Amino acid sequence: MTEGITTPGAGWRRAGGSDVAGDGVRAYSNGAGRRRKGGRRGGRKGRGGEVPMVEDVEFTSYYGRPIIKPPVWKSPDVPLYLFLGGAAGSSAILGALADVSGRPALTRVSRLTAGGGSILSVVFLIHDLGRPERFLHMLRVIKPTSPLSIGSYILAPFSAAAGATAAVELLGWFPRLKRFGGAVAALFGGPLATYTGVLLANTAVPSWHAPHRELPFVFGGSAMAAGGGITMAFTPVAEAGPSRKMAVTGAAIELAVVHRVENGHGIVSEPFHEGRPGTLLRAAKACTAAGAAVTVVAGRRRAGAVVAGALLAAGSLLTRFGVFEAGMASARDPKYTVVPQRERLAARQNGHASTTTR
Amino acid sequence: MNSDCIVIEGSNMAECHPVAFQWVTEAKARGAKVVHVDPRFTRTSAIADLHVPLRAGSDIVFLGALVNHVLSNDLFFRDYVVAYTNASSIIREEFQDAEDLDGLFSGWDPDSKQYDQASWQYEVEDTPGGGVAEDDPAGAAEQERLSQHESVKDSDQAHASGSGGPPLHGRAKRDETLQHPRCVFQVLKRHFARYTPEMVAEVCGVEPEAFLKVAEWITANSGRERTTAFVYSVGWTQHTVGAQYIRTASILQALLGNMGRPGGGILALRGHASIQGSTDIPTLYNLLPGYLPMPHAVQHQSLDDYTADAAGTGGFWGNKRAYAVSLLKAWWGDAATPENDFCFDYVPKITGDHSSYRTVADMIEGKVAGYFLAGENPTVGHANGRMQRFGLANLEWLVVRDLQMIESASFWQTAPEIETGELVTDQIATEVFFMPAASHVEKDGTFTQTQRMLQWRFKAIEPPGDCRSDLWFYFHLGRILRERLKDSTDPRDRPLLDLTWDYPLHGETQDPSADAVLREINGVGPDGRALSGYLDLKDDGSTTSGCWIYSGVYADEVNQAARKRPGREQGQVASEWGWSWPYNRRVLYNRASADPDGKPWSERKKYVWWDAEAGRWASTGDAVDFEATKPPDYVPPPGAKAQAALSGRDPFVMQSDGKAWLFAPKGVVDGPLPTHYEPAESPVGNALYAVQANPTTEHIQAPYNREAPSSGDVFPYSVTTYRLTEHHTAGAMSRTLPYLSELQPEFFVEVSPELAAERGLENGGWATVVSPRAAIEARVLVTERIRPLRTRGGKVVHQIGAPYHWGEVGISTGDSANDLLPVVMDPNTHIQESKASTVDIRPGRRPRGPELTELLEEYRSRAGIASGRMPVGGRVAVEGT
Amino acid sequence: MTTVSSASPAFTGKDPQNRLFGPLPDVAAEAGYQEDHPARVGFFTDTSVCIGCKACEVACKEWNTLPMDDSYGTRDTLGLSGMSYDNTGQLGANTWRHVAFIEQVRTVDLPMPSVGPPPDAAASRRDGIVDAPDEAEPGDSVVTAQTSVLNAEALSEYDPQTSQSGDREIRWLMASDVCKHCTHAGCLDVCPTGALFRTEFGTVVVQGDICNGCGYCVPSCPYGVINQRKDDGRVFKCTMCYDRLTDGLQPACATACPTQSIQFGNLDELQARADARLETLKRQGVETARLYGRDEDDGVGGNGAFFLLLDEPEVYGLPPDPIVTTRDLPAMWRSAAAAAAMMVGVALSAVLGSRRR
Amino acid sequence: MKTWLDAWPVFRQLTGPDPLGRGRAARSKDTESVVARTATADRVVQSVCPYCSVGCAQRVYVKDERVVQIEGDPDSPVNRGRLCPKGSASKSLVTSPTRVTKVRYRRPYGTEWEDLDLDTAMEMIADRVLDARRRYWQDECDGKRVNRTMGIASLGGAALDNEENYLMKKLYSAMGAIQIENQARI
Repeated sequence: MTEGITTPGAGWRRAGGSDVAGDGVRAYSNGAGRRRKGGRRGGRKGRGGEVPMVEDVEFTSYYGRPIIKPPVWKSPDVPLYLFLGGAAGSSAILGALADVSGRPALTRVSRLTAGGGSILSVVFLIHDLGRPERFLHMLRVIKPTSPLSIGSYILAPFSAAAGATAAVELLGWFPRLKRFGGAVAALFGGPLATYTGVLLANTAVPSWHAPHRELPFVFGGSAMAAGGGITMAFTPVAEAGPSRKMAVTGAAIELAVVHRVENGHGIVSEPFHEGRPGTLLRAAKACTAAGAAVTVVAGRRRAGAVVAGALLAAGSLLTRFGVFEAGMASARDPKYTVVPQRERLAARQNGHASTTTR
Repeated sequence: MNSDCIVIEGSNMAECHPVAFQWVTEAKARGAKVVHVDPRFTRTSAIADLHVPLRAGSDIVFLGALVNHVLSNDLFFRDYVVAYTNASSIIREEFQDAEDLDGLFSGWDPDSKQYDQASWQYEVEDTPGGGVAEDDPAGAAEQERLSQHESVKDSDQAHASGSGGPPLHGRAKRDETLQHPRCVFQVLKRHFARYTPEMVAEVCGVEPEAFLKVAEWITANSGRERTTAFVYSVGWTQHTVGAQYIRTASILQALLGNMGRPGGGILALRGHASIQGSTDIPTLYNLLPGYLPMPHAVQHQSLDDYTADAAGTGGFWGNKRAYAVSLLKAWWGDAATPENDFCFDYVPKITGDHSSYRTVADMIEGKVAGYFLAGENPTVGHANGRMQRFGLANLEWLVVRDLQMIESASFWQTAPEIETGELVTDQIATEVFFMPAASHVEKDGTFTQTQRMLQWRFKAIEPPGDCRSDLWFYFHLGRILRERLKDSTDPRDRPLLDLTWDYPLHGETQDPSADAVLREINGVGPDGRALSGYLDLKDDGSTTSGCWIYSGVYADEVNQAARKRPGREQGQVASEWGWSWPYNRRVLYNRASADPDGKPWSERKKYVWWDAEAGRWASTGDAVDFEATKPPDYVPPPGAKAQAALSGRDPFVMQSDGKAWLFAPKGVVDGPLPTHYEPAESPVGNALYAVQANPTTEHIQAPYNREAPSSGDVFPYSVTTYRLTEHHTAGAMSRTLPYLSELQPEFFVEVSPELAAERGLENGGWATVVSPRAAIEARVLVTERIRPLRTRGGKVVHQIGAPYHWGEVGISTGDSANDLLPVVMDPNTHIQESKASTVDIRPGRRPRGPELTELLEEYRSRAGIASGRMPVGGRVAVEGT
Repeated sequence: MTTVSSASPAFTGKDPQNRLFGPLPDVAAEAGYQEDHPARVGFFTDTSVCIGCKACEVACKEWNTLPMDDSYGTRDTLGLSGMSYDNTGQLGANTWRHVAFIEQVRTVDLPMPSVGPPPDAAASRRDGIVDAPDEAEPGDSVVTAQTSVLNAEALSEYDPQTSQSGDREIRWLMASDVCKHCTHAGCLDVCPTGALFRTEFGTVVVQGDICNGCGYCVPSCPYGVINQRKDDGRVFKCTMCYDRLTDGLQPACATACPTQSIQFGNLDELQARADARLETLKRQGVETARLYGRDEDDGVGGNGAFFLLLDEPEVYGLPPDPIVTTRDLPAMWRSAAAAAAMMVGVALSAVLGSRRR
Repeated sequence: MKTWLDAWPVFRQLTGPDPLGRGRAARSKDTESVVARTATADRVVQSVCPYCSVGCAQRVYVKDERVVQIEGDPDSPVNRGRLCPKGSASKSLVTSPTRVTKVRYRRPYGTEWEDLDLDTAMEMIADRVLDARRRYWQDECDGKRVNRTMGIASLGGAALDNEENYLMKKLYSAMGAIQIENQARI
């Protein structure tokens, strides 16, 4: 007797609101064949505010509310941490190699960059904690499943070594220890620059998680562009050849991989183009490309090196901000959580029925 | 839980009684049908199988049509109806029905706006008495005459008749074939003949299909094998014809044979922890404990007057004198003697309606000096909060006892009328004492829950600071008064000085023993031991009992209400948890669960039965609501009195004829049969009769209580007020708590998308709701759970839902929906009509200050209503009733 | 160092014991509770019998002494959400149980006779009554909608939280959401301090004396459960009343729930109960019913707190196919290692490729 | 040294059965000593919910003369240990910081609340009762004996105990006050 109307979803539409017309059976995916508008009535923003209308999108949600929680990480603390850690990491590598290859000026600049960057990054990281006084709890356990735990065991020796190296570089003490410290810092420099990609990717934030293979390369490339750029700017041009090469290569890698991030992941690539993160990333690309170009064209001149270095550093910084903001945006809109998961489910149902969720 | 079908009407059980609703969900899981009849689709509707949206104030048509359906399709439970109801009784020839007089019954007096009920009586057998002995026929007749006195009727007869019907005299003529044209059955049939599914569609806005579905379900689930239950609460009582709503359901349930049987009955869900207790042991002007009426000056100048009506009547009310004397002995102890009429003269006498709203009108006129509010917040919780505030502002002194600061105590600071200038703080003379109260865990005592069960609470901790229990407050107030008067020779002070007022005191704060009070309520016998029940009460002054129906709660010197034997160790009835009056019976009138011969109607619905071998009644666990050894074939001998005058086949032991009353020959002041009248303020005309609204409705005409004309277009929408799960009544116990406030943080109204479109309302936005009494602002929740209803002539009625919890004080604040309501009252109960009145709604917030008054004046003048302007301070006289 | 090698799946991706992903028969043992740990416990939230009373929300807050909700909870921003009867909005640091309300409507559009009042019904009207003005216009949608009326046979007698109401069916979905206590919990995996840990009961709990508020767990939860309390800095979420469990009591929410929508117990028993309940509903024709979080083959290895839903998960604000982020962590580590190596390579070639001048 | 090391979860990770540090190894000091408030209560008192009329039984846990928890009593055949949101908020109700615990007094035409001693307040109320009782006394009304005062009215909430209602009605009747009403009317 109930036949005919209890087939899943037959005719249900979201009720309420004064705008109940034209509900959609608009299949974004070929799931159950029923999609309501999401976000018809978003949450009211404060007392007396009006009810914002989210534009029509073809998926279902709970009053347009996000499904996952957007990260509570603060801006600019965390993007700055990412930037500084990257620049410091790549500089440490450069510094050690410059030392070995006998480039004292570059060595000195790189060590100072690495040391200064690492100390500053630690400051920003601690500042971002809800309970900064408990920073040392980071070393309470060592968890391979936690990029931040592993990151802490990278950052701690790195910042100790790079900081100490920079300090003795400035004070001129213990020259032998310098080389050892520099080597230790160089050893952790690469992981420090790239683990942050894992840090972001290893979350449920759609636009961070989807490009999880690319993000370490983006951050690695960006780190080299920044480290190369900064050292190039402060090193006599004669010794700064490695900086220029690393910067240009890093910039090229950054631009190439960011392009893949921006285009290779369907709907979750969207936030990288749109809104504030889109603007930031466009600016980042412009800076990075310009910086690389100036490096090539005018990098051997003092002024050119300074301009190029600044541009590259700015590009790297903007990339971090852009990626950070894109992730935040993707977390705030349930569309980026629901749609890819729906597609995945649909694909699985079409593929092999045995794994359908019960 | 034993029901096969549950009709919830006039109640939002899942929201207001969620924990009790678990039993409904269990019945449903076992296959019972659940129907919810309500203007709104609520959380109850969501769980129900069928939600029937009906227009607020039209329930009698819906229920009456069910009665008609049952009668005209011969679906009633004939054996039950013939044996256990008054269907076969014959009514006097003079009786004229509302069908004959277009909405009025015979006996109407247009001047007093009251009925003379003489023509509604049974035609009596020629041999007077029949089997009931009349001790004092003349006295009874005199009482009969006086009972029709205007001021007596004003004073709330239905309640005064207590848990049974009012007394009747003589034995009615009966026609068990139900064919006699004047037998109740035929009268009923004629009366409800026009209550058809089509009429339901026109008046209630309910589709005939939905109606027929309900009819089919309740009839299919009634009879020998199955039972249907009805559940109601204030959705029925808070109407100008509230008592008649319940009467209609009772008629239906009696016809279907669902009374006194497991899974049957009519369940009244009451709103407060001990609101049942507050009527059993009433703080009500017209009642003494145990539903004994408050003596009326015209009727009751002596104890003999007072008990004359009961002297010759059957049923347990026949022992009224014993109950009354035991009460007087409990109160005045040794001072009460047979010689002084047991101090009957000490009891103050009433002379009419002294109910709450009437008293507030008196306050506004400056006729009342002092007012005690004990755990009540009338400026939010009662209809027409503005009237309440004017009342408080015209007192000499006010004592408020509560846990939190409430609007009714701080009205001189926070009343909306301060903002409009109608009240001025430093011109308000009222002296206010806020006396902090103890919470439920800070005192011993019993609550009586909705199914008449008393449960004892043990004191957990001492109350903080100056907080004290009400027991403490009233005991010590009494103590001080008695000390002050101890040298008085004024006879007026004797009632206070002779009062038994010595309870054991405990602890630092000298808290009186609630246990001792409960024992006094139970009563003691001549041997000084606690009585085991009201059958032991005597009218010679040898027994005491503070409330006869509670007698037995302290049987065997044990606090029976404090029994806490775990439910899982007991059967389904769980009769060893707490104590139910009377005599720990859990299902009232359960004799009706067996057929006249004492056999269960069916094995499936077995509950009590006559065990012939043992010579007594047996049951599945409950106490039998019948004399334990009275056999089914008992026939009362001539001269039998009280319960002995009822036969072994009369299950309704509180009624004087032992029958369920399909037709009320007495006691209901607005007619012997339920008749559809529109609410006092209605968006439509009465489709059934020329009489628009209940002719006996009580009004208070005054500037603060203007009423809107029906079917007007200035106030075109119907509004209904209600509660939410997340809050409690006037909010003192919920709006002050963060966890509850955040769940429903703001006052809102619920409207349909259609009305929202019509008036430009936005979900989440503001709206102003205007009635002739007040304009209030609320957030808007646009929802399809509220739907417009199409009534007669295609007229679409929009309904607005307004939860009434909010006021100016607390964590969550807002305007009070009750400010909208008129004070118009059911003449039987003096309960106001909260569930249906008319308003207008417009987008945006309301004006502030004097502009608000102007807006209301503008509305009133447009609607052709007299001015509602109040002088500063608010003292005005009532213009009429 | 067997322990180190057993920690390696995070890096290698070789995970024969399903330590990162996939079904895990004994979560407590995996977390180091070897012998005699209690059975894994959980919640089965049967939304089909939920009446939306929110007792769970309040009982939870009373027991755990949580502050008022921070999305709407401070006095100044206390306000109506406009989302049906839901004013707490979502799970968060201060709301560990959250009841969602979704109102849905459908018209019963089976062919059916027109059954309005018969045309001659007016004959029963009595004289002397002013007829209500006929406001209804022919095309009035309300009126036409109502005359189309319901087909009594179309009543879907068993559809929970659904009721025929006039000519429409209204469904008011109410569901109490809670932390899922995943078999593979993203929050727990990413916590760098060990503040989040798995208890002997198999539940996932934050240790307030450890958490330093790094916030990493917040975006790592695929359900958006855990959150940071702004004024405190630390994160909070449902503990399944860990303290009560140690005293042999049920969690506060399950204790209070009037209709047993929230059931607490050993997870395997709950799963069996849920399967039976689903079967009953399916047999009654409730085809929209489905279990959510019950399947141990899903992206988080199944939930310790799972649900019976009547619509798609996203309707309730739940992700349709959540996956623990840790599943992809080995790939990420490899990628990071490769990127780090790349950096060294680039730097090396940059140094070697630059002539010293 | 051993204990010091043992307190470092990394050491426990490396030596114990929880190499990933997700369970036993990560337990903190507070966790090891966790205990439920119900377990440490001094006494448990049986009570009844004060909100609606269903009469749900409650258990009140008391520690150091303060209520630390109120929850449903599983023994009750009425509610089987379950409570609604209001009943669940009972602890907040009795421990509310906004509860008024001192007598408050507003003098005629006053603009602020004032403090008042409890005993003084009782005496003042008694004064006013006796005064109003006398001034509004009626021996007769329309020639009929009524023996009452019309100057004192009362309105009781329906969360009053039966014993309280009983004393109220008894005292008011002895006083001669008749305008005694209750929420039950509403």
